[in-house]
Amino acid sequence: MNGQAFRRAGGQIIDRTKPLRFRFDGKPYEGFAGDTLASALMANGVRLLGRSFKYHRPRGLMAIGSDEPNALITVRRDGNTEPNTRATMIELYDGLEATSQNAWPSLRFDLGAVSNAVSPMIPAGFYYKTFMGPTRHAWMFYEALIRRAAGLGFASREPDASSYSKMNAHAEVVIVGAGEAGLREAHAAGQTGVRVILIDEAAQPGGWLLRERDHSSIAPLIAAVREMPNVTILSRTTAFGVYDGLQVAAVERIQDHLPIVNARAPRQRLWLIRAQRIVLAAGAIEQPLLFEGNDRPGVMMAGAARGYINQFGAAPGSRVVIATNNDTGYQTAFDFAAAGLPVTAILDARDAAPEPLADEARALNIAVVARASIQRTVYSGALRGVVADVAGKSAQYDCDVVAMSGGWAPAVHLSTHLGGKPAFEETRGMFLPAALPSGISCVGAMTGEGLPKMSVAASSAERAFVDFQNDVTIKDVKLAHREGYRSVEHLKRYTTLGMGTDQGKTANIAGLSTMAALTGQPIAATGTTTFRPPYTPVSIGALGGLETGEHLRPLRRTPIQDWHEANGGLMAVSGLWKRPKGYPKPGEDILAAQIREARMVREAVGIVDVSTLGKIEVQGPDAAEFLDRIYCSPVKNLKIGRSRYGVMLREDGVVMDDGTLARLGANHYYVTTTTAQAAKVLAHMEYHAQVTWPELRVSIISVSDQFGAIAVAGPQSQRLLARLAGADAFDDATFPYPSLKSISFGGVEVRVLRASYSGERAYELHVPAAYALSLWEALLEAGAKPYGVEAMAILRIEKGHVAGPEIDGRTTPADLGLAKLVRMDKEFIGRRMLQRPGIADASRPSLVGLAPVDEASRIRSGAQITLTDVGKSAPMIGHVTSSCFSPVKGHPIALALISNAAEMRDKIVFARYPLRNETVAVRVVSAVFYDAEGARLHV
Amino acid sequence: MHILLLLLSMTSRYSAFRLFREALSAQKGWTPAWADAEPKSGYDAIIIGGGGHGLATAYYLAKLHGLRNVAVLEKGWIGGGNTGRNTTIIRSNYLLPQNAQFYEHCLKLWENLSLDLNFNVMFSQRGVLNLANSDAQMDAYARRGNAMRLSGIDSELLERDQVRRMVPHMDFSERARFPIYGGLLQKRGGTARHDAVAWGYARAASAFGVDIIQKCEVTGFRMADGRITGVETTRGFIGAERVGMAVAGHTSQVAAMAGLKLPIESQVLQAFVSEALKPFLDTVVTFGAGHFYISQSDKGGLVFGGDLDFYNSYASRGNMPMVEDVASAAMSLFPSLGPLRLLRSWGGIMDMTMDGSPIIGLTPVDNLYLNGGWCYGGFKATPGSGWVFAHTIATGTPHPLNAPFSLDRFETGRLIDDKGSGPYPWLH
Amino acid sequence: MSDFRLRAEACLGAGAPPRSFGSLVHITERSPVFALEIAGFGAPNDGDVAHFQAALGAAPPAPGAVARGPAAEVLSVGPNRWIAIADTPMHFPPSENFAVTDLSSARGCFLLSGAKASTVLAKGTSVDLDPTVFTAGSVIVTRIGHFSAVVWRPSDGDGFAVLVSRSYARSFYDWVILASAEFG
Amino acid sequence: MLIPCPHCGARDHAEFAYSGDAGLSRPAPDAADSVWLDYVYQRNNASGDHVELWHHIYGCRQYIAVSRNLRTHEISGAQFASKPRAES
Ligand SMILES: Cc1cc2nc3c(=O)[nH]c(=O)nc-3n(C[C@H](O)[C@H](O)[C@H](O)COP(=O)(O)OP(=O)(O)OC[C@H]3O[C@@H](n4cnc5c(N)ncnc54)[C@H](O)[C@@H]3O)c2cc1C
Ligand SMILES: NC(=O)c1ccc[n+]([C@@H]2O[C@H](COP(=O)([O-])OP(=O)(O)OC[C@H]3O[C@@H](n4cnc5c(N)ncnc54)[C@H](O)[C@@H]3O)[C@@H](O)[C@H]2O)c1
Ligand SMILES: Cc1cc2nc3c(=O)[nH]c(=O)nc-3n(C[C@H](O)[C@H](O)[C@H](O)COP(=O)(O)O)c2cc1C
Ligand SMILES: [Zn+2]
Repeated sequence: MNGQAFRRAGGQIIDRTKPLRFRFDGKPYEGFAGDTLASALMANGVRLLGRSFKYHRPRGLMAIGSDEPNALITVRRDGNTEPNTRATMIELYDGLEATSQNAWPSLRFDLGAVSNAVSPMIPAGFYYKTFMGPTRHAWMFYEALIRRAAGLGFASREPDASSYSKMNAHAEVVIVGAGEAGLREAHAAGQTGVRVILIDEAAQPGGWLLRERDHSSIAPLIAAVREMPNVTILSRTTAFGVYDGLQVAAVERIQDHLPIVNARAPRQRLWLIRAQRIVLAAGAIEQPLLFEGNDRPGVMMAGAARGYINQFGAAPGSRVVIATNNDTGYQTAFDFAAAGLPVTAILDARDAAPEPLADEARALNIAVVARASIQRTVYSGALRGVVADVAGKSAQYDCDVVAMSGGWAPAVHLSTHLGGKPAFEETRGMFLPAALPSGISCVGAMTGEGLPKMSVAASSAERAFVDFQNDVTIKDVKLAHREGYRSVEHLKRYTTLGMGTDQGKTANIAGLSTMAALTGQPIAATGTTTFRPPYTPVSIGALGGLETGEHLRPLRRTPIQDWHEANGGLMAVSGLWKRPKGYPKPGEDILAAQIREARMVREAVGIVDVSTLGKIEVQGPDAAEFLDRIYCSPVKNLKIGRSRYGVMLREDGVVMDDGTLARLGANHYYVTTTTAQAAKVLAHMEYHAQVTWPELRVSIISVSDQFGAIAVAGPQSQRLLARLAGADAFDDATFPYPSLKSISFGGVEVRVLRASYSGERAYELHVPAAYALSLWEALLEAGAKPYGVEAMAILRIEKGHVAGPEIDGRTTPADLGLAKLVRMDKEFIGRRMLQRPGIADASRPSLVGLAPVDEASRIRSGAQITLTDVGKSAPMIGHVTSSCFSPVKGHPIALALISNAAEMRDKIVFARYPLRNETVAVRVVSAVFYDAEGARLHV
Repeated sequence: MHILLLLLSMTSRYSAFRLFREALSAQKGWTPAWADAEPKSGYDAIIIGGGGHGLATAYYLAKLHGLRNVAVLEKGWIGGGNTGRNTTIIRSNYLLPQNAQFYEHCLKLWENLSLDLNFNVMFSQRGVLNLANSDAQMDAYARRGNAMRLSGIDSELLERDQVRRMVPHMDFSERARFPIYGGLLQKRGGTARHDAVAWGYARAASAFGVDIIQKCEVTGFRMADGRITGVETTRGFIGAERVGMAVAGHTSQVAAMAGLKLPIESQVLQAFVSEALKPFLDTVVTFGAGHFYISQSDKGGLVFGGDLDFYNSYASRGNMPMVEDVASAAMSLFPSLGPLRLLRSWGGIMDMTMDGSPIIGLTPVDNLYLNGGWCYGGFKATPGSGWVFAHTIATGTPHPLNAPFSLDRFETGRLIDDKGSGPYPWLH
Repeated sequence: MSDFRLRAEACLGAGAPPRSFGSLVHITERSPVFALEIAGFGAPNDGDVAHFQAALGAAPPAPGAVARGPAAEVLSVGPNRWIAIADTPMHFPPSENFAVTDLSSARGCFLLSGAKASTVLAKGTSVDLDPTVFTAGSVIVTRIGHFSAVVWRPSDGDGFAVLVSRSYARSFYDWVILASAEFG
Repeated sequence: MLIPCPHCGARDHAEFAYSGDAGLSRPAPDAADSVWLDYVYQRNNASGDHVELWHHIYGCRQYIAVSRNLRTHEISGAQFASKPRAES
């Protein structure tokens, strides 16, 4: 321990009875409870905290709050690494580990600082002017170097171990900022009895007043607000954005300050607060003065210096020069004096020093010098003094701290998030909130109240820093001006002014004022750049909340899912579901399994879980009429008890989905959709029922979750089912293909569809989901074996049934060989757009089958079809949509969409897969590979 | 003579040598990158919109078609539209041949752009990796990758392990809701510095004599006999022989001034940038299943985004639900992102068309040309878009590369729907 | 074989027992639960109301309200749409003006109670759950995280009843556990 | 944004699916090509007040016609898209 040499008396926030140990760059230090990392380092006399972005200039503390541009630190904790954290916002806890950034090999001796030496060669935007040659690949070389030099801290690649949470909250009044102004608002609103939420990013309420030597005056107000049960105070919570509908988004740092982290509790919490009224009381941000070397460690904001002394008893140095252009600098001088720290002089830029403040200063033996502004700092390893211009003459003052105040800029940020721009008020010299949306108001320092008039001194010091973090100097602003980047937005982007982690909180005003002076435009016309959320950077973890990792999306489960998982189903993602690809036996791979399973269906019987199908009940006097308009295929003539295949289009004539329609009663239909389109089809039907034809009396209810569905397919399906529910029920005479019948299985009514996807005799059992697993087990017990979605795909490809890869959002019924289903003599969704010339064009790709010329060759989905097998590039006439090895054919087969399909029939073309260097000669054949007559349905 | 030319070019050209020379004179010898022009009474061609597309169009009109009496009218500051707010991904990995051919032409222009413009647009061919999270997606990417290869465009289909070697810090654990199956990689894809594109084209166009006029909003068209005679602007009437519109998110508005109604809706898309970090990710990654994509800028910020906000807007800003969605996808793909911080978020106005592809070509008004409907993907098109649009304006007929992107394709049914989402622009 | 009986499974099967997080959050599945959705083709007339009342023991509740009959709770879930919930099967005789759909298998019903139950839900829904706003007699159909849910306050006891679609039930349960983890 | 659903009350827009211009009405089957083209593809897309459909997919599943300003996002009204249907 090297003692806290710069700890002084006072410090209203720290608890000297509670020393805390911490490390900075590996070196141990001690601070007190209540300290921030910044104040503790200051108390320990550590002045060098970081290196700047571009020139690697040594930097120290500049501010005391979230506006800090320089002191960016990496904190490591419990295996987590948090780079770019402002030392001013890190509350000290025992064992804190912090390291500096952007310096190598060490903060004190940083090789990167050579960029400072060559800085004349690398002004703003230099990279736009070079690194272009000699060849066009040159940039890739230079870029690698530049990227290594750029960036601030290192990001860990280890998974974040913390958890994050989210809270939706509601309050009649939300107040941002718990300074005096916000507290008063909270108190007033609280008295009306409504719910009030008061947000402040600091550890405790009080705001600016806490920086005063004596802040006891605010204590009663704080206590009164705390006592109000209807007022919630959120401390350590940054309101980072205002969004539509009077929503305040904020992030609460729940555990970052705690010595021991509760792993179960969230580290941070995202608050989404809905208000009837938002009051912004965000205060003001002190601005720097412009002089050569104003970025040196030891040069800091006058207001911040007060805070370190008064709140933490930490001395920024041992001898201070105050440089100010407003009255607030004097308070800083008094605080230094009160702490026993000598004040060399107050350099006041104004023509006359203010009375009685100046008198008060002189009484304390402080020299007050009017018409004085710093020209440059004297720095060698540490700050030694300043050279000032005093009424035209040069004078030197010794010091190791410069406390500067360039005035206070209201923190207008949140007032502009909904699109307003702040207005420049000439008389006060500041940008103030303007054009506020209804429901939002501003109070306190944010409106300029209590702030001194602001006057930005233009500076001729070329190497005065405007943006400390991004190393933008007056010279850069001048260069931007010279080169025509004069709009503030161009200035920002060309020089990177205000684009750092502090978003120019202490830079933008000086930058735009300098540009205004150069162009001769008034500041009002120059304007600000756009303020955007977040107000201060917010962790991505907090924004992501609970919905990460496995919770990114819900996982939908069929009622039979547990069984698949427990019985060897190889599960694969399918949209929001996971479905069994197949059930490989020990030693069997999935390819073998799917072929075995497909054979089983063709030869005997198999069962597959198709619960993921969408299912919709359409009821009402106009149900038939409604569905007739929804499907392009015929609906109205469907008899009660019968079912049929149906196709529906989007209004642009493209196929949207296909499925089964069954008529349960005169006014009652049961329809299925594909798994992938279920939600879309439901919304589509609701749209047309509610918006297009509200006069139709129809009700549309999703029963996707009400019914589990099991397809029982294969020549032995009838026999199998008869065993469970009696042979009579499955008599072809009373239960023909295709139809729907309600049949009791084990005491439960099951909707049985005689429909077939495989081409074999098949039944789909739609059973109330609670009973689906039990029915599945009964089927197994009766001798059935399961098959998965891969076998299902084989079966449908052999039959030439289209599915997702063919119904890809571009294909029309004709493209898919479904033209004969379309009833142009009725009105339906999509009819009119089918009649466009481009839709009728024969060159549109349409469905065909492909068989390999050499039967051993595999045809892959995603292969492109060409007429030739030579040449790296070749015109494509279509592509393979689906493919498999066909057990019935004994060779690979595929479905494809190709141009001029009719002409191409029986021709040999090439399925090319250059991604794997494969070319397969294939013959264009019918898309139906198996049982074109449909005889198997009745076997 | 030659030496004189060389010396002349040395004075205005950008180079390392020049930077060095300027260092000796305190950078005082630089001149404006482009001349801030006052409007003349008339031009041979006026381009509305000083984004990348408008500026590129002017540049190619001057350079390739000898049309130099040209003005670009920009209502704000050049590059301040979507050019200035996009996530800068450049690729030509499209599925449909019309798109692939057009975007490949663009990509080829990108590869020479810095040298052509003598302005470093920092085109970085760091690769674009599209992750696949299911077998079906692998097949879809195979289809795309094969089509690309057969069109002479580079692409590679990666297996899970290959993806893992490229970007090991993505979530390859059991916890992943959407496991990574593999991906489609286009190595020649990458990113470029968006602002530099606007500035570089402006400077190069200006050097040819093109007038770049900022703070000049077009408020109407003056027409006679079904032809445009000029435009009304906030800086007065300006005559024009022909007019090209390249106003992205405001396409419907400007076209409406000429009586046109378009198959476009303007939606908001947000984008995000993190605090600057040392190198973390050296390629562009897109994560379709999570609706998320990410890259790292040269400054060190992670630049990322996701879906549209899904509502029409002209406000250039979005709302929290999409911020949360994007962040949760970010965390899910890169579980180490949690402690890293979002620095800034913003929005842009997307001119979403009814088939997700742009419209570049003729309009029902004789000498009025349309370039718009770029959706969220027009930055990568910038050079090629300007190139074909210049051709179309100069010759009065579309180039074969942009002929398919005609306005009348909606009427004829010859749509270019790469995503297959149909006439619901917010779904593209 | 044909004399077998099918067995009903709760939504979560056997895999998800009731859970408690300290004394702050409790979650259990209510099972069995029976649900009917009743959709009117228009606003119900007097006869319809009587029919409804006779079938369920309660008149159709107004938007956002819960009506309680002797056996069933009737929840308003949309304009002229209601879901009736009961512990035993219900019978709604056919009617010209109503479409009736059995959803007993379609929904999982969870009971969430404890001092932090409302906090847990507020992590997912943006609806104001303050008891003065979301009163005992009200029901909402809302979004909780990625889930669509019907939420109401059961008449007996504290907390919330939540209906979610069956296929999402396990994920929802997992989400509640995740959201409750900090409490126990 | 808060959308005042006539059935459910004010809800965050994240509960809804945006569903396009509410001003469209489906033409008669035999209407002119241009009318159909207009319906399926062309949009006013005016900047300013806009009436648009939002489908309350996480709520009552009704399509709501919402009046919203596209510059300010301010919402000035909402009603069921199926106006004839009365609330009980
Ligand atoms: C968040 C976001 C992310 C994106 N990501 C990508 C990406 O990764 N890759 C990609 O390729 N594309 C991306 N894009 C899309 C891309 O940015 C645009 O398609 C492209 O920049 C459009 O360029 P432009 O020149 O046509 O339009 P803009 O750059 O928008 O230029 C149009 C100009 O027209 C001006 N203007 C408008 N109206 C008038 C008028 N009446 N008079 C005068 N001037 C007018 C505007 O002020 C504007 O400057 C993204 C877009 C956004 C918003
Ligand atoms: N130098 C000065 O003279 C000076 C500066 C500021 C305030 N004041 C005076 O102090 C008194 C109180 O002023 P005030 O209450 O208006 O300001 P304040 O500075 O006291 O309080 C503002 C508070 O807002 C908080 N805050 C700001 N942005 C926030 C955000 N996005 N999220 C969460 N919290 C945020 C800050 O942490 C701070 O506590 C006034 O009399 C004022 O004139 C004086
Ligand atoms: C690729 C890219 C990188 C960006 N990086 C930064 C950055 O490092 N810092 C920053 O403040 N903004 C960054 N921005 C955002 C811009 O500041 C700005 O928000 C964006 O250009 C939109 O403009 P507007 O916010 O002024 O409307 C970046 C933008 C883009 C497109
Ligand atoms: Zn609703």
